[in-house]
Amino acid sequence: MNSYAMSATPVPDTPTVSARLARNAMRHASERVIEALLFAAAAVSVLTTLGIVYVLVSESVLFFQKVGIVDFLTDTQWTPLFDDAHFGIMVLVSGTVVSSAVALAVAIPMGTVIAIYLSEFAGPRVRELAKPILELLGGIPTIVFGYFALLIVTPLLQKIFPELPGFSLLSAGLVMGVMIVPYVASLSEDAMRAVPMSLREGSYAMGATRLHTALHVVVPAAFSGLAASYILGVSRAVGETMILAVAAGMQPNLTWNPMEPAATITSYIVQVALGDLPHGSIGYQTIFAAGLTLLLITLLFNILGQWLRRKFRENY
Amino acid sequence: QVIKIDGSSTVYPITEAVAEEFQKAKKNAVKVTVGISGTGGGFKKFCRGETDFANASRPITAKEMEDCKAAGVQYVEMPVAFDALTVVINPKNTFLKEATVEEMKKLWEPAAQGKITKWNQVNPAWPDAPVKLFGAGADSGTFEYFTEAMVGKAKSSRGDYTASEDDNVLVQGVSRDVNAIGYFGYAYYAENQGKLKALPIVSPKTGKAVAPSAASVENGSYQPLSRPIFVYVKAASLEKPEVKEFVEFYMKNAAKLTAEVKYVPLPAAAYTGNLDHVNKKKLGSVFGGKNEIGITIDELMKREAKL
Amino acid sequence: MQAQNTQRIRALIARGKLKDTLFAALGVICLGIGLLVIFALVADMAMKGFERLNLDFFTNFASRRATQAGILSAWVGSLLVMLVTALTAVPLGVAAGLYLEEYAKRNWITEIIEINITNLAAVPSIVYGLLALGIFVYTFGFGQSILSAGLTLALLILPIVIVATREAIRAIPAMIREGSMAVGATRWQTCRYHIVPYAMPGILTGVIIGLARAIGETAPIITIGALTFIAFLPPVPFSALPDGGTAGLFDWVMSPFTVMPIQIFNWTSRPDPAFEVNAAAAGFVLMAMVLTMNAVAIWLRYKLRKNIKW
Amino acid sequence: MNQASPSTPVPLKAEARNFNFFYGDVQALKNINMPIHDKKVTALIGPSGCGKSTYLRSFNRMHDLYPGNRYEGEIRFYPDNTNLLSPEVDPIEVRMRVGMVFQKPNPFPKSIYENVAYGLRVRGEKNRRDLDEKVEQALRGAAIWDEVKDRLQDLATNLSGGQQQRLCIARALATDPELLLFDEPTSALDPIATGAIEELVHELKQRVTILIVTHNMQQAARVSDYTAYMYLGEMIEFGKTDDIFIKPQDKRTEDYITGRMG
Amino acid sequence: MNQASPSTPVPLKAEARNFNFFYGDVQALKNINMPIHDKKVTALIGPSGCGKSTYLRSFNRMHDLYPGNRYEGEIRFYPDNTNLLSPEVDPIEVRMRVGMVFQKPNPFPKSIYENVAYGLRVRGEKNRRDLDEKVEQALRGAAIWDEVKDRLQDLATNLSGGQQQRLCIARALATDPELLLFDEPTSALDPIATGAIEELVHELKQRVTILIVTHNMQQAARVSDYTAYMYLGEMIEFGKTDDIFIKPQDKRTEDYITGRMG
Ligand SMILES: Nc1ncnc2c1ncn2[C@@H]1O[C@H](COP(=O)(O)OP(=O)(O)OP(=O)(O)O)[C@@H](O)[C@H]1O
Ligand SMILES: Nc1ncnc2c1ncn2[C@@H]1O[C@H](COP(=O)(O)OP(=O)(O)OP(=O)(O)O)[C@@H](O)[C@H]1O
Ligand SMILES: [Mg+2]
Ligand SMILES: [Mg+2]
Ligand SMILES: O=P([O-])([O-])[O-]
Repeated sequence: MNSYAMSATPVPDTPTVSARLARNAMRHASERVIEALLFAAAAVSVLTTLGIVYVLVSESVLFFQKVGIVDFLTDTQWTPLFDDAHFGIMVLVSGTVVSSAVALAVAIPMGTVIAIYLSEFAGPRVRELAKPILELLGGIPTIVFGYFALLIVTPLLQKIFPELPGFSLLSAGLVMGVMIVPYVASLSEDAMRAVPMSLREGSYAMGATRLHTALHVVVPAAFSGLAASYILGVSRAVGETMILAVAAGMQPNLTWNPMEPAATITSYIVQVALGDLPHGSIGYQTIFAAGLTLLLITLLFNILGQWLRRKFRENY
Repeated sequence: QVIKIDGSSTVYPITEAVAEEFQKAKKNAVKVTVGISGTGGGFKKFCRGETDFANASRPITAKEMEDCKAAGVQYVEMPVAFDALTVVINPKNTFLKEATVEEMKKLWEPAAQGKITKWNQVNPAWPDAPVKLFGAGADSGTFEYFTEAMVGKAKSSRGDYTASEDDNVLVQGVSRDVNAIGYFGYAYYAENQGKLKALPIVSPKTGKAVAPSAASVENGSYQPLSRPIFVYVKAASLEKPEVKEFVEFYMKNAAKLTAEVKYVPLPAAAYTGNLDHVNKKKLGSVFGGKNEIGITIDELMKREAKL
Repeated sequence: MQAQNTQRIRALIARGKLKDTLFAALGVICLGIGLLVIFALVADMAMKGFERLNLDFFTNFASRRATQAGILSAWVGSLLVMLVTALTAVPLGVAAGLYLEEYAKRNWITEIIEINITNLAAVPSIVYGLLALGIFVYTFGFGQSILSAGLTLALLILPIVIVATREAIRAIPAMIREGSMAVGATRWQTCRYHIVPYAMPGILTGVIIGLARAIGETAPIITIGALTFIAFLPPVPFSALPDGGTAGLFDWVMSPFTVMPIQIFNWTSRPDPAFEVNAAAAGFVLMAMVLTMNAVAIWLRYKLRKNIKW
Repeated sequence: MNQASPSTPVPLKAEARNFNFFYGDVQALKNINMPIHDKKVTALIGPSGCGKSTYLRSFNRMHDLYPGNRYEGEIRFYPDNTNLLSPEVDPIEVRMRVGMVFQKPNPFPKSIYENVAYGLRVRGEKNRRDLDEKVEQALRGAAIWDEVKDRLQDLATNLSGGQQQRLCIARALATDPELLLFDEPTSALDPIATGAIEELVHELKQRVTILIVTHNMQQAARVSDYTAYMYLGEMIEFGKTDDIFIKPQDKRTEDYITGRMG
Repeated sequence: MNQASPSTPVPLKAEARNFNFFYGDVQALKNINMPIHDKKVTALIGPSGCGKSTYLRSFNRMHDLYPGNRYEGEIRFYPDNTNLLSPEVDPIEVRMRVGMVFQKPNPFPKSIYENVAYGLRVRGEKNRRDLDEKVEQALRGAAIWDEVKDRLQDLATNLSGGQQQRLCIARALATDPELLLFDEPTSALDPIATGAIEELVHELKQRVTILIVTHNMQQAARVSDYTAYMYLGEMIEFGKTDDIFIKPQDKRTEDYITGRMG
């Protein structure tokens, strides 16, 4: 019955051993090939980054030959396309930071609450229906969101804050936050769903309420997934373009006040990339320098995020 | 048999209309595609030899001429319509009846940034109300043209205004704020006359305040904010019969279709002149790589004729 | 003492339940806001665009006349681009996720890949367009085609698919892996029979969100040269071509195209307000497309999630 | 202490009456009638898959967590004479009063300390000193204190199988429930630890009612006062442990016990 | 039969030599030396947490799945006399030849049938008839066939604790390994099922070597030929089961066995 190494014979049975070795070799070969293929797939993202870095750096180099890096970082004005050109990237950085912060202040709490609600509170029918509908939010063209912010949200906000201008980081950021909600909610909900029921049983059996179970058992156990969804949400916020281009005013404005209009790195890039500017001009090169700045900022942020996440990760 | 066109969003509606009619006329035997990647993007593709036509809301620049030359792309420049940059205000605005170039300069020049924030700082006759500014994005031909015409120097502008590439966003902005003023292409004003009021600009040549209209542009009295917009065709493509045919169709129907999409057509002579250039292979640009302000149709045609 | 204790417990429970209720209310409110925005936007688009939502709208090409303009080339283009995107991003993303979670050793290389992937998620989409213009359009010579666009969007959503895959894999208890390996399964067999199937609901979420994002993107597609006016469709495989030949099975991937968001973008920025109606109608159709496109994934996820528990 | 128990002369803690349970369409428990005597140990025995866990889990409404599960009949709880299964009864209150140790050890992915403190925290205990004391007491009770006292902050999921099982017992003990449900609490334990747990059960009996599932006949005989024999979802026989083991009434009980003992 | 086994006159299937194991910095097994006789049953006993599971899991390189774990020394495998722990040895080949049943039942969230067929599929078995037959045989062997034969397509995770445990036994049986590792295979089983499994162990001995962890002394005495007593990560005593149970050499072994038997 035992096909190999059935040692009824006193001597190790050579043919079966060699057959086994042959099979091992084959298995090894095919496993290697598969591993190589999978590695290649993972490498695609690295190559993409290299490509992006190459594109950004090669044009940025030309840019920084004309503009000093100190000016770039310390100037408080951003008017690269104006006659009197200034290249103070902080102006765009402030817009990006403020709009992202507003968006995340909406998306992360709201997304997490929705995820907990769907995973731990809602009935299966609500959950299975609400999730895909919510995911539609991620599919609305951002230009539509932009107009939504401009034509509906801003006037509403102006009822609360009469001094709010017609274009502001606040309304663009809020709408952006809602757009990002499904990223946080869907991925977090998946992570929470995957927490073994036995853990929930353990908690409920102690007399814990739903909320207590959710916050003290499920959320910590799903932490890795939650963190991943947050990081994705942050990334999406930082990289979002059209909503800001439409509703935030595109006004280079060094401000940390969300109630003001401002331009962001992304909205600036898209404006110039699709505009009238001749390619190869310094104005056109600014978008690469701005893109590179954004890449570096997110890199710093991601390293920080990775570190935080490792610190707080729980295993089961 | 695909004719490829790309470039300016300003020129797009005209070219699209022509393409649509042309395909209909040819019973779809010839395919025409039109893209919008901006004048700059359009020229980039054009000068790489990828497209047959470039739509342009400004003349080709020196840099772009070089690129084209390097790639061996030669072209015929064809003005196809006039766009009247329109200064618009909120319809509820009662104090603004007209404005001079000087007033506009005072309002828009870089020195005004952060300082000129009230209407009465521009003209004491105007009220003590905040100014809300809306204008084209600094990457656009419109911006360049407007600053040169009003402030006197291309790209010289204050920066604290709401900018957008999407003129409908500006329409929204101006139409919701009594104290707003903005500028963009005539078509957006023409289609939104209920929500906006065009501000007559005093022509520096005649001293008369003129509001933009098809007539005032065509007769050259709306100054200095009317500008020509162009289509460039690759010389090599003209060898292809369908491209040639398309150019002819374009020039024949431009006047009608231009008006339909709310731009100001050129006089008929301009279109025949363009065709003439095409037939005689008169290559290159009459602008020498620079934009020019306040050029009238007459001047333009004279210059084209000299080419 | 007992009674007192019961009372204390009851009070405690009452407080706990109150918190439960408050949280549930908060959850409903948050969910409600999300759903409200969706419904408001979709209903708004449906109402505004209602007059255009007839068959002609789907079978007409773009036109300068709002009432005659349709979305034929746009919806076909979007569909085909999404096909390329999905067929590229899903296998690549799942494979990358598998590699990182199941194969890669925990060392600095993996760490870099990891940071790199999250970093990619934050790159503005237009930058992908600039990259793709250089690589797909020019270097690889794919031109301004459906293929270039599909690949560009695939790269764009790859981080989402990878992150979702990894997190889904991480949630699988170690004992499942042990059970599989213990009978002598190779890593790949473990992945194929267990990891991927059990991670599938999470992977599908990534695919759903990713494709939804991809189908709504404008900027990178414009950069690589999507058109705005195009009044013909990509060749149907094996159909007759005007020049007398027949189209190959994959000729369509090299065809010029436009997509829904470009059409919408163009219509919203037209001077003629009549186009707003078209834009609204097209927006509504796009939503329907997102939902239909994802329907299979949503249904699969629903099915799978019910059976996978540990 | 228990005037409340109605029909029987012996004080009851709980009582199943015509109790049925369904997993979806599948009936797992059939018309179960059984008293649970106050401050006594009742053992549930029966072949694998007969429904012991299902029955036990009904006492703290664990089945509520899954859709499609259905109870029928009553489980009355004394002295307050409420029906545990009634929709009006708050399952949280039930679970506060009824502790449970599961068949498969399920420690939280937290530290050993936090696992045991969990139930106390749920009950609003915040005082660090009290917590420390009660955690130690519970761990001692579950005969695991010596093994873990130096590593209370280690992850509980890294414990050995038997250690996890005792940890889960400690977790349930810490909160001082009125009724304790043990689902094979010593299945992963060696004889020493098993002895300690049996000792514990004896001690607990002073204050708590215990319902214990075990497949170990000797254990049932050693620790329990009453024994119930289940088979294919039915309660075949219930009685004093001595009676059941010495002169079972039902043929099936006898077969099960005698056929396999010793 | 086994010239291969070097030092002992009795044929060996495997042998641990100066074997140490570390979870990160914590040493869980200390210098273990122990023979495993071919076609015999060797029982591992010892208090909870002493390292039995850790030791067992070393035989099919389960610890390889986690970073930071470290083996030292050798586990030689016969007749081919390879060192199971050597980096050159493919852990997959080891696992193909060494089957394992885990302490906590870990069925896959698939159907009952697929759970058992899995090991066969991994080995390339595709023929439906063969699969069916082997699955049935394995389920019969694990004494669970009658209970599940009508619901082979049901989800295995919905089985009762004892059913899951037997399913996992069936899963390991189906692939016909040379060495079978059982980590408390009957912990969740009632006496009937336990009896059946012990019967199975007896039968398997004809063809397979078995290493079994049990905390049930009677079981160790009943089924095993050799017994090893472990304590705090050390192998205290190893010998014929009869010897160990009747006249243990080490005081600690004696305490453990006598103190608790009967
Ligand atoms: N992953 C791990 N990391 C660190 N320590 C561990 C890990 N797994 C087990 N240990 C520790 O190693 C020791 C031996 O554990 P092991 O699981 O081998 O015990 P065991 O003899 O099987 O006990 P039981 O009979 O309770 O199952 C225990 O003290 C345990 O806490
Ligand atoms: N979630 C479930 N869905 C459907 N059937 C189930 C479910 N859980 C258990 N069952 C079935 O119900 C019956 C009773 O299961 P239960 O877990 O109560 O058995 P048990 O007496 O505890 O057995 P064991 O001693 O093996 O743990 C079994 O036949 C089992 O397969
Ligand atoms: Mg059970
Ligand atoms: Mg163990
Ligand atoms: O698209 P434009 O070049 O006309 O701004």
